[in-house]
Amino acid sequence: MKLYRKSCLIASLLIFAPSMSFAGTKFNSGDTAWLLTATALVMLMTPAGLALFYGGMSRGKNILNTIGLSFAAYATVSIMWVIWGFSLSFGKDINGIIGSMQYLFMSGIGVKTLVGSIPTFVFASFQMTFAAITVGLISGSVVERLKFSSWIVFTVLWVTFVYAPIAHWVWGGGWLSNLGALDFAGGTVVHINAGVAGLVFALMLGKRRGFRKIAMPPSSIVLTVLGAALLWFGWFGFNAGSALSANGLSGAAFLSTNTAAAIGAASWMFVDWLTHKHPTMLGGASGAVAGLVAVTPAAGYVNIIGALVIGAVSGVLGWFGASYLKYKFDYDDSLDAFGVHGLNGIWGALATGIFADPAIGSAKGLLYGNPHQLFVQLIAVLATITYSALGTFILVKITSAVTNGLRVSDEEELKGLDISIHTEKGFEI
Amino acid sequence: MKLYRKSCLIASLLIFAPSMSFAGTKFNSGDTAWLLTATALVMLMTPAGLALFYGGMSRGKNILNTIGLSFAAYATVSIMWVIWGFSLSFGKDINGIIGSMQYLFMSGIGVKTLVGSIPTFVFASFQMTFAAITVGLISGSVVERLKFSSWIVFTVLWVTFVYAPIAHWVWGGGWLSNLGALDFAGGTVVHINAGVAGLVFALMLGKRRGFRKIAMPPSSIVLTVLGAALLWFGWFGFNAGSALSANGLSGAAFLSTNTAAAIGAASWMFVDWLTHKHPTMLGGASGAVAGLVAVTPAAGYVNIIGALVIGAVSGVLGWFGASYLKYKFDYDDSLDAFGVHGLNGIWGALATGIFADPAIGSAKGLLYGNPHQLFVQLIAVLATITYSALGTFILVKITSAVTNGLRVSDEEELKGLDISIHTEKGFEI
Amino acid sequence: MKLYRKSCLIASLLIFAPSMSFAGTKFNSGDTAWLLTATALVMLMTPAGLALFYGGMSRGKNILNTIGLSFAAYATVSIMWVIWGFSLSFGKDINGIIGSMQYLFMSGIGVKTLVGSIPTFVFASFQMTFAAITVGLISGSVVERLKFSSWIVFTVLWVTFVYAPIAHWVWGGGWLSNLGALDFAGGTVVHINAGVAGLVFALMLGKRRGFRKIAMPPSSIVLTVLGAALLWFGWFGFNAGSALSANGLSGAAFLSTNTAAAIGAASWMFVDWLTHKHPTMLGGASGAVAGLVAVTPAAGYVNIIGALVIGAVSGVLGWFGASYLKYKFDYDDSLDAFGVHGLNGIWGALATGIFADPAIGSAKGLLYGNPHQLFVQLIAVLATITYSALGTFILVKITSAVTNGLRVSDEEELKGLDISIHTEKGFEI
Amino acid sequence: MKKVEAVIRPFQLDVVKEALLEIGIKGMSVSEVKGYGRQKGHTEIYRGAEYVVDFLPKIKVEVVIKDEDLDNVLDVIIDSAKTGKIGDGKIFVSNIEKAVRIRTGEVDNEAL
Amino acid sequence: MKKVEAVIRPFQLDVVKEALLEIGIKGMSVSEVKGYGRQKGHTEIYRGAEYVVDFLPKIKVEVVIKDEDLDNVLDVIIDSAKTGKIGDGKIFVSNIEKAVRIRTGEVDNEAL
Amino acid sequence: MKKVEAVIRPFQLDVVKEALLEIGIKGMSVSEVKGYGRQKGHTEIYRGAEYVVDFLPKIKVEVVIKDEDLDNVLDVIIDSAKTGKIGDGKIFVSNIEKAVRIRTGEVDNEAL
Ligand SMILES: Nc1ncnc2c1ncn2[C@@H]1O[C@H](COP(=O)(O)OP(=O)(O)O)[C@@H](O)[C@H]1O
Ligand SMILES: Nc1ncnc2c1ncn2[C@@H]1O[C@H](COP(=O)(O)OP(=O)(O)O)[C@@H](O)[C@H]1O
Ligand SMILES: Nc1ncnc2c1ncn2[C@@H]1O[C@H](COP(=O)(O)OP(=O)(O)O)[C@@H](O)[C@H]1O
Repeated sequence: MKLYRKSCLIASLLIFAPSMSFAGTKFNSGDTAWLLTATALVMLMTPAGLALFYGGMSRGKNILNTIGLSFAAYATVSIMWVIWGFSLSFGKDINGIIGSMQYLFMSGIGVKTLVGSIPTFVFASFQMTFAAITVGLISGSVVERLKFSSWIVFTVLWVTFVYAPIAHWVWGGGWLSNLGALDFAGGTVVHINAGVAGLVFALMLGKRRGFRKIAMPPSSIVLTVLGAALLWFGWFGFNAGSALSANGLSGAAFLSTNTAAAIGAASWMFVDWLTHKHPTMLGGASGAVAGLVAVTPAAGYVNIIGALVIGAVSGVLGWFGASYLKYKFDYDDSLDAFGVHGLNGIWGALATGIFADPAIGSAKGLLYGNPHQLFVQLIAVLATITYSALGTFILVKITSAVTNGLRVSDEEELKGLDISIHTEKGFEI
Repeated sequence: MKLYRKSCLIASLLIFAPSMSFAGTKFNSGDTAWLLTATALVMLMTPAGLALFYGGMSRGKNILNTIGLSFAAYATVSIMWVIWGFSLSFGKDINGIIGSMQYLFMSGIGVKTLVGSIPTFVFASFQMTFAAITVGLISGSVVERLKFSSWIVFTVLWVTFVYAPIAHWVWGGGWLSNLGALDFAGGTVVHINAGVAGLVFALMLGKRRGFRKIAMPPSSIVLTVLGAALLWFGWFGFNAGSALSANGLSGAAFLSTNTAAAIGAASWMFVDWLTHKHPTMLGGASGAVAGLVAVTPAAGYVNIIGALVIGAVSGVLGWFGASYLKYKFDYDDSLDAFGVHGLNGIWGALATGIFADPAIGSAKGLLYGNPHQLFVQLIAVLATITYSALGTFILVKITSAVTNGLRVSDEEELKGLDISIHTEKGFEI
Repeated sequence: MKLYRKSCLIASLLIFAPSMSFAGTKFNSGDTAWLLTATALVMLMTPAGLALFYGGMSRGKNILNTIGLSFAAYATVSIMWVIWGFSLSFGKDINGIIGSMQYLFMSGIGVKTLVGSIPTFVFASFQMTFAAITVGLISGSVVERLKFSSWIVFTVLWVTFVYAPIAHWVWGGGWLSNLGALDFAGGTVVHINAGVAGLVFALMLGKRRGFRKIAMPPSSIVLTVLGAALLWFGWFGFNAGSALSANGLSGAAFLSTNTAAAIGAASWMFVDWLTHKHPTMLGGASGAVAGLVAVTPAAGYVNIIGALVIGAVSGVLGWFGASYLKYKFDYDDSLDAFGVHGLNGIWGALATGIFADPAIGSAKGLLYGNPHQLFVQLIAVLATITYSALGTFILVKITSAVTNGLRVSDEEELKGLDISIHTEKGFEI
Repeated sequence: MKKVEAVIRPFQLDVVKEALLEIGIKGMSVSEVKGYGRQKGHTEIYRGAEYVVDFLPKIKVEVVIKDEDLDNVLDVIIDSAKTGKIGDGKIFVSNIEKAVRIRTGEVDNEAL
Repeated sequence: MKKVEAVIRPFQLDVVKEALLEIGIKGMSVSEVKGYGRQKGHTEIYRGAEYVVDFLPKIKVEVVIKDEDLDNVLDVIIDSAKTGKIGDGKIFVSNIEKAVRIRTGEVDNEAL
Repeated sequence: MKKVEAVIRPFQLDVVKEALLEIGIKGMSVSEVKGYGRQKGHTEIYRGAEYVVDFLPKIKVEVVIKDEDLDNVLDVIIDSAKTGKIGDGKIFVSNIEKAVRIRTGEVDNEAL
């Protein structure tokens, strides 16, 4: 919940937006250049980065379908965002709950409309990429058994009824804006939200046939590592772009992001090395993502030492979620959307309340004498978990009713979803 | 044909360029930052995006050669562009037909020379990437049987005698500049041109051995989807970069581009679902590209509703070209350069004349009371088709004479072009 | 050694940096936007571009480990850079030898601290990506037999004791700053340094089992070509970003970079064609990288003709290093870090002294009547070779002592490093 | 000695292997084959072009055994490989005249 | 029963399969093999290192048939697999002592 | 004629092939198999999930020879495939009743 600083900033910017124009003093071509770039970078994360990261982890017979879930999420959200999603999230606030429908089909927005120093069209595009990847992340919990039709229906419902409201509360001038929680680039709205939704969805969907009984070797760790590298690359747009300008704050967020990712990779591999005597590349890739997740809410608030600690813990936490917790409680969060994103989203949100350094952003965490901040962060985390879990539960029920069940048949699951759903193969080489 | 607005803009900018300098008021570092980025994005489209998109669709024994055609096209055009290509296209106009040789080897251009608000070196680089991908697209029609030497010779001839003149007429101050046709980022110069050239080339080259008789399974839909994602990513540079600045117009073009791609993907998959009861990922990837093609001429002119309609139609049209027309008329446009790019280039160019919204760009289409625009678009389309078809026909004849035939031997075709031409394999895993 | 122009520029900028602020006149959001982008581009080069370029060339049983060396290099350097690396390289100069520890953990740097027109955080991030890829390049010489622990230890030592000092001498205000050598983006610091270190390391490590006796087919030329395309893409950030601003000089560097890469690819393939009657795609990919290496020191100094000559020679030189020299002297520089980067780094550094055109950058080479420049370049080359070779020799010895030998066991080498080190497979499709 | 070749469903391999180990069979070689038979294949569709793939992935288990183990082995394979649906596969038995363990030079029953 | 193993060119598989189906053979198993013989391989070149690949891709068709079908099957395979150029492949015939259909337990000719 | 099937280590293939060529064997077919035996496999670990991969990559060399070449061929394979460590593999010999060269129709010893 980018509450305190950024969301307030955005909220106030939105209020004045219509009156600003290119002739005004606020438009900045450098900021716009960076945000255009950042949007492209975040876009790449879903149909390429996440698609490969997840696709490589799924079995060879399901790789294409797994990629397809990210791809379809991106396409679906892109369409609904310009129709009603953006308006629901960033339209004129209605009772602190939701945005108005004023921007339906982007109406009322022209090439001269601004948000801060950047055109509203750019801001809307940037925000769209966030909505898309959030849904994409959820797919990690449910791959290898979900019907494609269920996925599309779920995506539409979930972005409308879970993502858009939370985005509004936090970034669109809703009730959470005043709470004072810190979330630089989406630790709660994106990662806790997706992780919790994934867990709920996975529990409702049930385990894959043979989970923990048969070997489920990843189709390609090479592609997973490539996916992680692309995610890392795109995350610079995600976090440094969330400054909504090209300046020292973007620079700080950029460097924190890179630092946390690097030490997250190192710490996960290190735990691998300790526990299994072998450092795995899947661990390295996963740890980098864990670090990126954890630093997301913190990127523009913490200094380098904060980023190092946040990242170092994230690798251990992700390892714990994916290699221990899941087996301990025996749920099939297949590619660990909860284990990696959920847990580290929570950690990152709390850590922001601990490490926020007034020399970087304009907020103080526990270590700088403001224990209250940590408390606020906790509230934000709990609110997100609760709403996301409840909302997801209801929407999965509805989805199941609409698409006549959620799972492919046993035979289709056995054959693999690439052939049974798409009549295609991932590789024929 | 980026005629009316952009080409005029460019043309006039070029005229005054030499007198502008960094000391002047026009240079803008934000615009330059965005155009540097956009150029890199478009560059990525050819040796990575298109290479994988096409490579994944070709058979395992030809994947490397297919990638090689894109790669070689990019390298070859890069070289010839800085020697004579840029000058032919953007040198001082000679009778509305062609540019002068004044910029041979980029002579006369210095670090302070500008086009509009950006350095000429950046503008020249940006334009180069367009020339390169246009040739690359043609390769889709002729893969799996063309000699490598023929491809290189054809590339040099075609960029010189087909691409450069059309680019000059449209963007370099040539005769089409005054016609008033709209083409924001290259629907005619790039897509119609490439699609038509591909069709002509494919017809002259003949079908692949076994076309429609033996199974020709794609080597990797995974790589094709990755390629489509990279194309989508790069296309933001293509379309939003064509504003030649970082502002609200770039933002509008960016969002339209994304919207059309998304709904193109959805509509192609939807037609798949209707006709074959299965949504394919190849369809999704192809539909995204179809949407990107169709919105290319329109990106900076149409509003979101326009983009939605353009994209929705594009998926159906591409599906029709690739899954029906080709078989109906029994020609081997192997990877559907004509079916996807040709048809959607035409559709996009006409659609621009229908949907152009004066609230976005500065032009009015049919729906805004200007039926004349649609007529102008039609002229531009027909002119491009005619010149491209004729020119390609002649140049393929010449190529064949120079390289002693166009096709590899039957035995080489059977063995696969990777081994027979490159003595390499795509994968050994 | 970006000595004369850029390093002096940077050095002087650093001196005044602390006193500059956003309120000052120097900060430029366009330059910052471009440098943020450029940093992301260069970042992508190591865990994605280089990882795939090298990974595809290694055998199927070692592909993941080869990718892992680049990935681990990037992560490791990212961490140590923000702790002590940046300070060692760019801290206050101590006797022209090394930087002070003032920036330990980035202390003293805030969001308003600038280097020239860009925030110091951005500058530090940009420089970090250079350090990371330099180590990554070395891995090409030693893949398929090196212990993972040895690699990590070597990375830490080498960046600290070889890379950081040279970077300081050249770019951080050290003794080489006054020599007047030209190095726009790192021909000596990065490429000669990495190439020579790779050669020394390879000689000390010994050959792979079966070198020149058994077939060692690359796992995937497809991935190698994709890697080369990503390197090419990222190199625009590397070279055009090294202008530290978005302007005509960046544009010139951008175009030279692309030109040299293209003609490098063409010339290597052409030599292939001449000597083996077949143009290979591995040759094309390698030639592009050779051209990129050779133009790195020259990018912001030479005109297009210079870039063409530099690139054309680079392909021949790389071919010579990789296909002839290595076998002639029978050393196992496995993926030719020396053959491609070392040789072309040397060529590029000397060529800068020959072709530097005062109409592009502010320096004159031999062809513009300044033979002294070539001499200075030669000194810079020899100094780098000597220090790098000696330093690497000592550090490899230390590494070997610390990690109890450098090589995996024969059995592990035979089984492949993916399974023996990482307990993973690259592909299971 | 007899060579027993069983063409089975890929997903039954682990069960078959375990069952054979239990009765004391200590070695075997398996390979991927494509099988054609009564079981139907699937259709792949690429841009409207439909390919019927009628060869299905199967696993061939080859195990050379002592003559006296034959019945036991057959029973065990049938039991463990059976799902009762079309496509369970076949077992073929042939004669092996000689067997050698390369490492030691041991022959015939000693070599198994 | 007889086992007929035919090592053929990959591109002839479809023709051979159709020809066998026509004479009433309802099942077969095929696998990819690499063949060495009179037919020449190719050379792969990677940065100047040349690898002679002398094993060529071939397809092995294995079909177990009733004794009385043997001549017919041989004729059909020879006919359909032949191109007349070096590398067309070989057919080997061996004896099968027992066959079982796993699904039903049917044996010998019933199992084919 | 005899069919000699040797399951060997992948890295010994080149040596075995050369050795066979030297004694005048002019053709063979090889395929990739996964072998289970005394030799231990490895463990793969993915996010804490450990998979024991106990089938190891082996190469099966199949060569059909004249009866009189048998001893010679066996000796040569044993010699060239042996490393002395567990996992060197096995050789199995069976009878071939008929051989045909598809290209020419030559049969039996002529066909080899
Ligand atoms: N005559 C045969 N020779 C060799 N393999 C056969 C033969 N018939 C069937 N097979 C193999 O057995 C597999 C299963 O046969 P199929 O007819 O589909 O089912 P079922 O064994 O249940 O009758 C086939 O896919 C093929 O691999
Ligand atoms: N003695 C043999 N044993 C087993 N397979 C053989 C033998 N000789 C040849 N083959 C197989 O037959 C294939 C074709 O043989 P080759 O000598 O190239 O051509 P042709 O069959 O036309 O004489 C080889 O690639 C190999 O797979
Ligand atoms: N009874 C058998 N039938 C068929 N193949 C066998 C048999 N026993 C072993 N093999 C094959 O031989 C290989 C080597 O056997 P293994 O017991 O590991 O070592 P060794 O041959 O040195 O005793 C196995 O991996 C397997 O492929």
